[in-house]
Amino acid sequence: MTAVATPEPKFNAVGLEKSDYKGLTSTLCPGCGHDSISTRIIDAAYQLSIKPHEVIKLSGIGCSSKSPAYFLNGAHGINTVHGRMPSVATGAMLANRHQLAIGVSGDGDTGSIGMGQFKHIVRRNVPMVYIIENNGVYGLTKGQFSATADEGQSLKYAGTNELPPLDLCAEAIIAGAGFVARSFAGDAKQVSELLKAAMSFKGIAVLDIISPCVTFNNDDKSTKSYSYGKEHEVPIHDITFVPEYNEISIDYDPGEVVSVKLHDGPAVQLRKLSKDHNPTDKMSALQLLEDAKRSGELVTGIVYINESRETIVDTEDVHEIALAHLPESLLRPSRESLEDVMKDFV
Amino acid sequence: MTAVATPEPKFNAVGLEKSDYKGLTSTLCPGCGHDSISTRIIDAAYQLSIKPHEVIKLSGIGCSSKSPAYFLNGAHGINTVHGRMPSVATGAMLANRHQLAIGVSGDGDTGSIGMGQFKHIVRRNVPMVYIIENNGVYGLTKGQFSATADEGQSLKYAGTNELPPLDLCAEAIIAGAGFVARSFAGDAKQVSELLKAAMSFKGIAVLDIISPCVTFNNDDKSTKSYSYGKEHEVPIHDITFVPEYNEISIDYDPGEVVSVKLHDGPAVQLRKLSKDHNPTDKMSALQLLEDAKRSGELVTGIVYINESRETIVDTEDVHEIALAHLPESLLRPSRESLEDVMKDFV
Amino acid sequence: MTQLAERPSAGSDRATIVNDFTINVATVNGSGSQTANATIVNALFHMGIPVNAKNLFPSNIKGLPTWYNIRASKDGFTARRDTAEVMVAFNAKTIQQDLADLPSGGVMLYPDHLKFEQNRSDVSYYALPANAIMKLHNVDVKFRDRMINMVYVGALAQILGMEMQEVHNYLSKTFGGRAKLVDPNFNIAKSAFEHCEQNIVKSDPFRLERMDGNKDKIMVDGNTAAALGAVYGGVGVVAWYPITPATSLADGLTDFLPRLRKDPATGKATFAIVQAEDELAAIGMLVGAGWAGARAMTSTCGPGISLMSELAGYAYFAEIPLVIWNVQRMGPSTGLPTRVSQGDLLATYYLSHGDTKHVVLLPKDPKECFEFGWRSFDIADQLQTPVFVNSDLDIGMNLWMSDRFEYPTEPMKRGKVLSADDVKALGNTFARYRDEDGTGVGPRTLPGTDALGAAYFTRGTGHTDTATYSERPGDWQNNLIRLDRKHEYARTLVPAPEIHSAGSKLGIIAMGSADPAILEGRAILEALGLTTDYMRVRALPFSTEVREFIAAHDELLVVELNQHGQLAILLRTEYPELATRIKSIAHCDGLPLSGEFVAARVTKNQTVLTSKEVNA
Amino acid sequence: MTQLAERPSAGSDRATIVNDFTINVATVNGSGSQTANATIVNALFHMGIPVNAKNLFPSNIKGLPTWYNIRASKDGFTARRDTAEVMVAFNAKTIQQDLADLPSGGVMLYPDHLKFEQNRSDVSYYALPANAIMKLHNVDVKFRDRMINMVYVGALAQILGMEMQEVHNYLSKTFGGRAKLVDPNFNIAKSAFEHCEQNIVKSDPFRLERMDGNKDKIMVDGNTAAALGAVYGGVGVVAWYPITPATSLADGLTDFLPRLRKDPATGKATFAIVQAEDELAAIGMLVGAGWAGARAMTSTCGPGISLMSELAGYAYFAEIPLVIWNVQRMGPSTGLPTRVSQGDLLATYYLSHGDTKHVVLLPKDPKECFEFGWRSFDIADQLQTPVFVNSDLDIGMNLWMSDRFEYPTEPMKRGKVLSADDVKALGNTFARYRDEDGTGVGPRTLPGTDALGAAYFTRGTGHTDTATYSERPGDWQNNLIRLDRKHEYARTLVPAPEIHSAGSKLGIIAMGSADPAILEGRAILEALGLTTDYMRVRALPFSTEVREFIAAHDELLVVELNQHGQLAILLRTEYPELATRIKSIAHCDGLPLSGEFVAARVTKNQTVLTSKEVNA
Ligand SMILES: Cc1ncc(C[n+]2csc(CCOP(=O)(O)OP(=O)(O)O)c2C)c(N)n1
Ligand SMILES: Cc1ncc(C[n+]2csc(CCOP(=O)(O)OP(=O)(O)O)c2C)c(N)n1
Ligand code: SF4
Ligand code: SF4
Ligand SMILES: [Mg+2]
Ligand SMILES: [Mg+2]
Repeated sequence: MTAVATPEPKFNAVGLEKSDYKGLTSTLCPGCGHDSISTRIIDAAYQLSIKPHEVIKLSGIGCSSKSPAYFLNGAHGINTVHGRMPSVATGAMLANRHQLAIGVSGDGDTGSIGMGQFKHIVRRNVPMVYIIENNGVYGLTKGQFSATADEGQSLKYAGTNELPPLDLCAEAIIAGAGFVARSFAGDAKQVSELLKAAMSFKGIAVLDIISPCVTFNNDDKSTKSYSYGKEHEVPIHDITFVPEYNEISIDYDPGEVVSVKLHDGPAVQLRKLSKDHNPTDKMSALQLLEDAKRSGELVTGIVYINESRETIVDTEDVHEIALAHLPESLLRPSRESLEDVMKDFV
Repeated sequence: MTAVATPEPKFNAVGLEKSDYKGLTSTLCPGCGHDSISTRIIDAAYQLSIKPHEVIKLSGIGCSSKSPAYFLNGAHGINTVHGRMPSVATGAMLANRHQLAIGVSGDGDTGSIGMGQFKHIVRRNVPMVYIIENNGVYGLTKGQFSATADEGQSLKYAGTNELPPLDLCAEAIIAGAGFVARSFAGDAKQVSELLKAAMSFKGIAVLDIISPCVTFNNDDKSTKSYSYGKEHEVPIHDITFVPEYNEISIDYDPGEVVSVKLHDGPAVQLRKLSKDHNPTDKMSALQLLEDAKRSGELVTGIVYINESRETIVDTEDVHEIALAHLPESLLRPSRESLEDVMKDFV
Repeated sequence: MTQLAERPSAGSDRATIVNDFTINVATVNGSGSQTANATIVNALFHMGIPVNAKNLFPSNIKGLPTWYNIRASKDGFTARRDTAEVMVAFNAKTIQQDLADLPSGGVMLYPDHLKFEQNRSDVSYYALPANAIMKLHNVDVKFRDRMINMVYVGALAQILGMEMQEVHNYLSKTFGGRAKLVDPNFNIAKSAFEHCEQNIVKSDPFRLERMDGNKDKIMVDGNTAAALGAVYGGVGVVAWYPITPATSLADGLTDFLPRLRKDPATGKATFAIVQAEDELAAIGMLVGAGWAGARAMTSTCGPGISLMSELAGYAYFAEIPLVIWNVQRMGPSTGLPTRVSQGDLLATYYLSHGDTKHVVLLPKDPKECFEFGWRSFDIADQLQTPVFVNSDLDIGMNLWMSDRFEYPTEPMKRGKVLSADDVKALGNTFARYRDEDGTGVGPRTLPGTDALGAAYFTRGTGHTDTATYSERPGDWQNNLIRLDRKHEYARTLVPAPEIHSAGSKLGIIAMGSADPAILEGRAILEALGLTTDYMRVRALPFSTEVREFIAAHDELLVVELNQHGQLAILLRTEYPELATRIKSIAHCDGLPLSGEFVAARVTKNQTVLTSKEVNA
Repeated sequence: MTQLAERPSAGSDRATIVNDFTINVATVNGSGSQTANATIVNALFHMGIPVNAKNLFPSNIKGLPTWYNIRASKDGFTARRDTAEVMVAFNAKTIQQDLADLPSGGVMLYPDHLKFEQNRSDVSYYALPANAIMKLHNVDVKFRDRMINMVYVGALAQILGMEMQEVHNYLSKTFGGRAKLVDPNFNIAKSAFEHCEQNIVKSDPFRLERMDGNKDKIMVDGNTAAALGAVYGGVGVVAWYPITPATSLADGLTDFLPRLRKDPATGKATFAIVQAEDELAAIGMLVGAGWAGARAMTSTCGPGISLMSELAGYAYFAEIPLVIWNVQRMGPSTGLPTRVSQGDLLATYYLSHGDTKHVVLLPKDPKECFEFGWRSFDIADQLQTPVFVNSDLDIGMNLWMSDRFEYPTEPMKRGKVLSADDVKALGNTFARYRDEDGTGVGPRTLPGTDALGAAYFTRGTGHTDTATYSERPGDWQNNLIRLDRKHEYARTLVPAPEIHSAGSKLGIIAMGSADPAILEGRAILEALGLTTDYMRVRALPFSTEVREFIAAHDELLVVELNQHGQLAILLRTEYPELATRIKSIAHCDGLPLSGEFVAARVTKNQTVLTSKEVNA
């Protein structure tokens, strides 16, 4: 690369351009929150200089679940069935531990039909970025309420929702997730930084991103609308992803900034904004969510972070060579060993 | 009844004897915690003078799920499939709102395969008593770890469990349950009082009862064993179910006792024991559970209680006559009405 | 205004074709062409012209190509046709291909701002100044996309002779008479009409003319009809999970139940509708409700059917009545969610593991959806078993011209339910699974029955006839044999096939939405001199008439809309001694069958097609 | 010690019956009779007597009746027999019925503390002082229940002539030689032996004698064999959920994989085993692993199969290799979880909605379980599709005398997987679903392949042959037709049927664990003068040999262990032109078939049994 000062270098550290991270043209509604998240994924992968073929993209079914087709054409993708992406991701990561898994789901896909698998993938700590594009409705089936819809909310088509919303961040924390963040598709910078942090996190990183459905749930009164998000977003902290921990520049008062080191060098730097929140404390995280629910604030940022848990790849003690690529010599024991085993049977 | 002083009256208020509440002879292992819970259910129903035919008994699959056969022969029972009792209970209570539903499940039935349905029945607030007979293993399939097994625990057959346990009380609270209790099958008095309170509660009452599996998980080290429970049980409060609220006798210091009135007259009286705990506060309940997990104490009692939520029967505005018993005149609209509707189609 | 149809046709020397052609409207989905298309369908319907509509829409919300086929058929044929003569090309992305798809002599209407190559000289091109008209009417940009579609409504009216009064009537009805909505839409159509009147020289032979073909008919989709049938069938508990094309059936219930089934005395609901968290929960709720004694139903399709598999087997074995509407779409897997198929016959008949076998009803159109809507509950209650109703996307979501619905002809049949008094009269005992009358059906009690001995325990495991747990080989076998006896009894309760006999030795067999294509195919064949008989199977298990029909014919062609010829498979399985007569014509591309297809395949069929050959 | 068998038989004037009778041990489950029973089986096996064992246990953990049948057969027959001559009646609850079940001339051993009525004079009663012996040995109450069973081991040894040395050998082996465990058990047996020696007058004709019938045989259950086969088949990811009778297959993997499949260089696992939260998750994990390129498998049974339905259809359509062991138990629904059936043939073949059709392998015994354990992966990889292996509870959980396992004869076949270099050589492009060679199978790449153009998108929706989304009718139809072509190709890859020809025009057809009963039934029939041919079908879809066998016989009797005659149904479906020759003998009571049953039903069969008659 030349030393000419350009706003952003055209090629990243692995020699790829931004366009190398593109997907197919989206077929979602113009303005759909999901599309802006896809753009952020493209940004983050480009900025982290991830090679596309090292990524796998996974999803369930829904408008949100279509979006893996709209980023990173160079990565293998799998659009599974409704609500079962977590188990498919689990199997894929066991088969090839070296891939970076990016899963995209919806609030229906995760919170309704997928609730059981969601809880269990979190419990197993499968290393992946688990994005919930949360719009409070089932977009693809035309606007029914999902399990995260506001209690008492009325929509022209879906009527009135009588049930309280599930809080998917709280669900993730209770189930044992080590990285839980809430964000807003309208907050491009935060989503990008969160994604970079999540992609660098060891273990499952759950991102519950409010992603407005402009066609079915973008009413001012809906907590999942653009206007509501814009008016009520309260970022807990200003997030900066730092590729190398030692590069962290202490521009701020030490008390104002928390830096969380991630396992392989990078860190996230959190500069306190509105709230006093300790993102490494589970109860404080739950309290934050509970308070936000009461106040109606859209509190965004890293709700909880703790990288200490082992991932399933570690607990299963999986071979360094991806299971998918092991040679026959390691997959089929010797003829003698079979004779030996059969001694047990006489 | 005569006025002769007997330890317990032979007939209860509806003229039934204790034996009228019996079930078939249990086929569980002698000493199984589940059997003692069945006995407590018999006690509670007898003491509350519930007519057996007004009860429905429901379960999934497992040793625990067999137990509805072992109490209340006079009640209709349904042993469903693994993990799906919640949905069956939902349908049954919509069809006949006047029944008292007692559901019995296991930690596997609820925490593994049934996690999704469990969260959603809680969210819908289906009026019922939901008992989890929690032994940390799959009894009926011979001792594999369930999702509530202790992290790091080793069992001869099942090997070592690498995963953190789910806390089903915390799961219930997060999902919106209004009555959440933890107890211990070895604590007969507490289980009985809790059951009476739960049976009188309006909405879903979740009882997570540690119920030792004497065959597969009764090791001293297991937090689900009798010996562990006996040594580590820390009741939060002494619970007394009071059939009529105004009968509550204030024998104690007012600060020592909290009385929670239930919708139809009765109340639970909680006399503080070891812990300062406000069972009507959600965050305090979660904190209690978190602390207990860290300390290894088996904290028992009413973890959370709040009767304010509407049940599904209310939100659906279901007819006073059970849907199952509506006459044809209310089920089939008139011939004229059909003619009227068809006008829309021309 | 002058309908162009009233003027002498100019520029075409071909004979006029009246009320017998198809209009294909190509737009972008989510652009709001529904109102425009419905206007055309309804206008034709009210002009007395037999009409039908097939919506070919993509599986997304906005922005992909969508086609809407409107067929006028003076002879009353309502099957899809393979060609459309009049193309309304309002989608820039497909316009070139849409042109290519026109038959020779076809018509192309398009907005003049769309660029494409007019590379065919055998079609009539009519350009419409859509943008200019929108500008003229000063339409708010928010409504522009939607209202521009009224341009083709007006143009078609003028060019083909669709009555503007009927356009107005429909708009009034659909907008509840609100002039604020009716007028702007109508005025755009009118401008288009006037533009055509003044500028377009008609060079095609197609015309619409008022006739009297629709007496006593209604226009309705099958899902609405099914919902309404269920309302009159006394449905108590509805549990469902959204999925195309089954959603609008649940929507119908959500609309009609509050309207028709609140107790006038108390205002209380005599029903409950739950949007479940998934299909496993939906069927679980039905099991609970059916067990407790309410009439319970769901609507779903393939993926939901698969997920319901375990509990469907449970309900079969524990003998719990419930109704599952399977509005079939194209599978396997997620398949084509907005395309039709009859591909779930085997899946529903054999749903669940271990010798399970279900009752399946096969409605052909909205009218039968209404009937099966209520009748399915009677059958389920009488048999104490799940009943599947295999409708499909074509029936369920398209607008059909249908006969009026008939109010249920019989009072509800609730099957063998013992009351408290009944139980007492039996000496406070009863045998839940005892077959007293050879039907295989035992008596049941409902939870809450206040009689000693009324309670029993329901389970998916082996049991004696008094519902106690048993692993004894004899108990198990007796129970399965009784369940098979019940299956035989089911043959006598389900709707018998509909048979059209014309004295031929060649019989066509079909089911469900294939019906219009068969009717038209037979007419084409008849015109070619080939007379056929026809049996439309209406249920599984087959009733005796099915065998009789097959036995009475030398050759049977089973025409169906799936890949493996599933109806043919089941017929051969059931009647091995007649198996060689049964040939399969299976087709599976996502489109409803056409009469042309049926006629062509029947004509071509001279050799025996076994399932193997069909599959090859 | 003197084996009673060595003494002249006293008190019985009947001819001695050597090595040809069945012992039935009746105990209470959870009482720990496994060791005692296994001792007997192994002692017989090591005496060179062909032996087999059928465990009839209840679906609970402790306290219900359980029976263990041990058959000695000098002729090498290993089917269950309908009667057992020697009853070990150690269960108070069933002792009276157990006595009633004995054939005339039978033997009854019982502990002398059990009270029952000796209401038959045609059997020999031998009372055993079990409590006295336990007291003598001062057994800790904790082990009492378990060790009392050694009393009948010693008694049988003495009465029948089972060698005490072999009893000792087995105990040594099973307790790893630890004298602290071996001795007390053996001593109890010895005391019982001595008691019998001194006090019992043998009045029955049954004897065991060392012979040489088991050369090169092993004793093993099918689930262990299947697990071992998978280990040698290179299984990578195992995901499973506990369910009887499939659990011990997963247990086998949990035992063998760490032992045999840790990389000796690094000690790291070349596998991963996950106990999933349910069967939906288990198959989901297989889909992920199979897609990513690892060999993936699960073991489950009926309820799990039903739950896997949606994702099985997905894997079929998205073409992802994986292996599902279905260790069949009795259905429908939860059914009889500890009883055997072959009732999932239709369920697995047609699993999922919308024209799905699977490959199913049908092993007959542990040896074939081992073989299919590895071969199923080759077939799945070559076909890029799920492969079901329908074993059953009888094969899977009972101890079978089996031929030794053969080490895989061929290197692994991984199917069409393109490497990065392959993709580059193709010009950085490839067509995932293009059928270049008529097999219907296209090439795939694995995630992580470092070549431009290597990535593709997998989905359950319609697609072109380059894996891009498509709703075009032609694309859809081509894809389904190609999948059917793949199904045809599968016929050539799956194991061909095993055919026993004796030149008869009467053929018996069966599958899986019915085999021993068929072999014995044919021998019985042969002795009666009726020669039969026999084809054991080993897979779906059927290979050409299946048709040939049917075509070559006048009458075919399909004998199977289910209610609806499912194999007969599929054969008739496949070969309509031969359908009338195919008769069904289906039996479904939870017990393995016996040779007597087969012989009796074949003899009785003179009239055509259609599926309808069987169902009636
Ligand atoms: C088993 C099954 N049930 C139902 C559906 C229909 N379906 C498709 S997407 C969807 C909901 C999607 O909602 P969400 O996950 O919130 O995604 P969104 O479209 O809102 O982004 C449903 C119910 C399905 N595909 N599969
Ligand atoms: C779909 C399905 N999968 C698996 C099983 C096998 N199964 C029966 S009970 C059970 C676990 C029961 O565990 P739990 O709920 O904790 O009950 P417990 O026996 O410990 O009381 C399992 C896995 C089943 N019956 N159905
Ligand atoms: S319907 Fe909603 S969620 Fe779906 S693409 Fe449109 S805006 Fe997005
Ligand atoms: S196995 Fe465990 S849970 Fe089951 S009955 Fe026995 S003690 Fe109870
Ligand atoms: Mg959504
Ligand atoms: Mg348990």
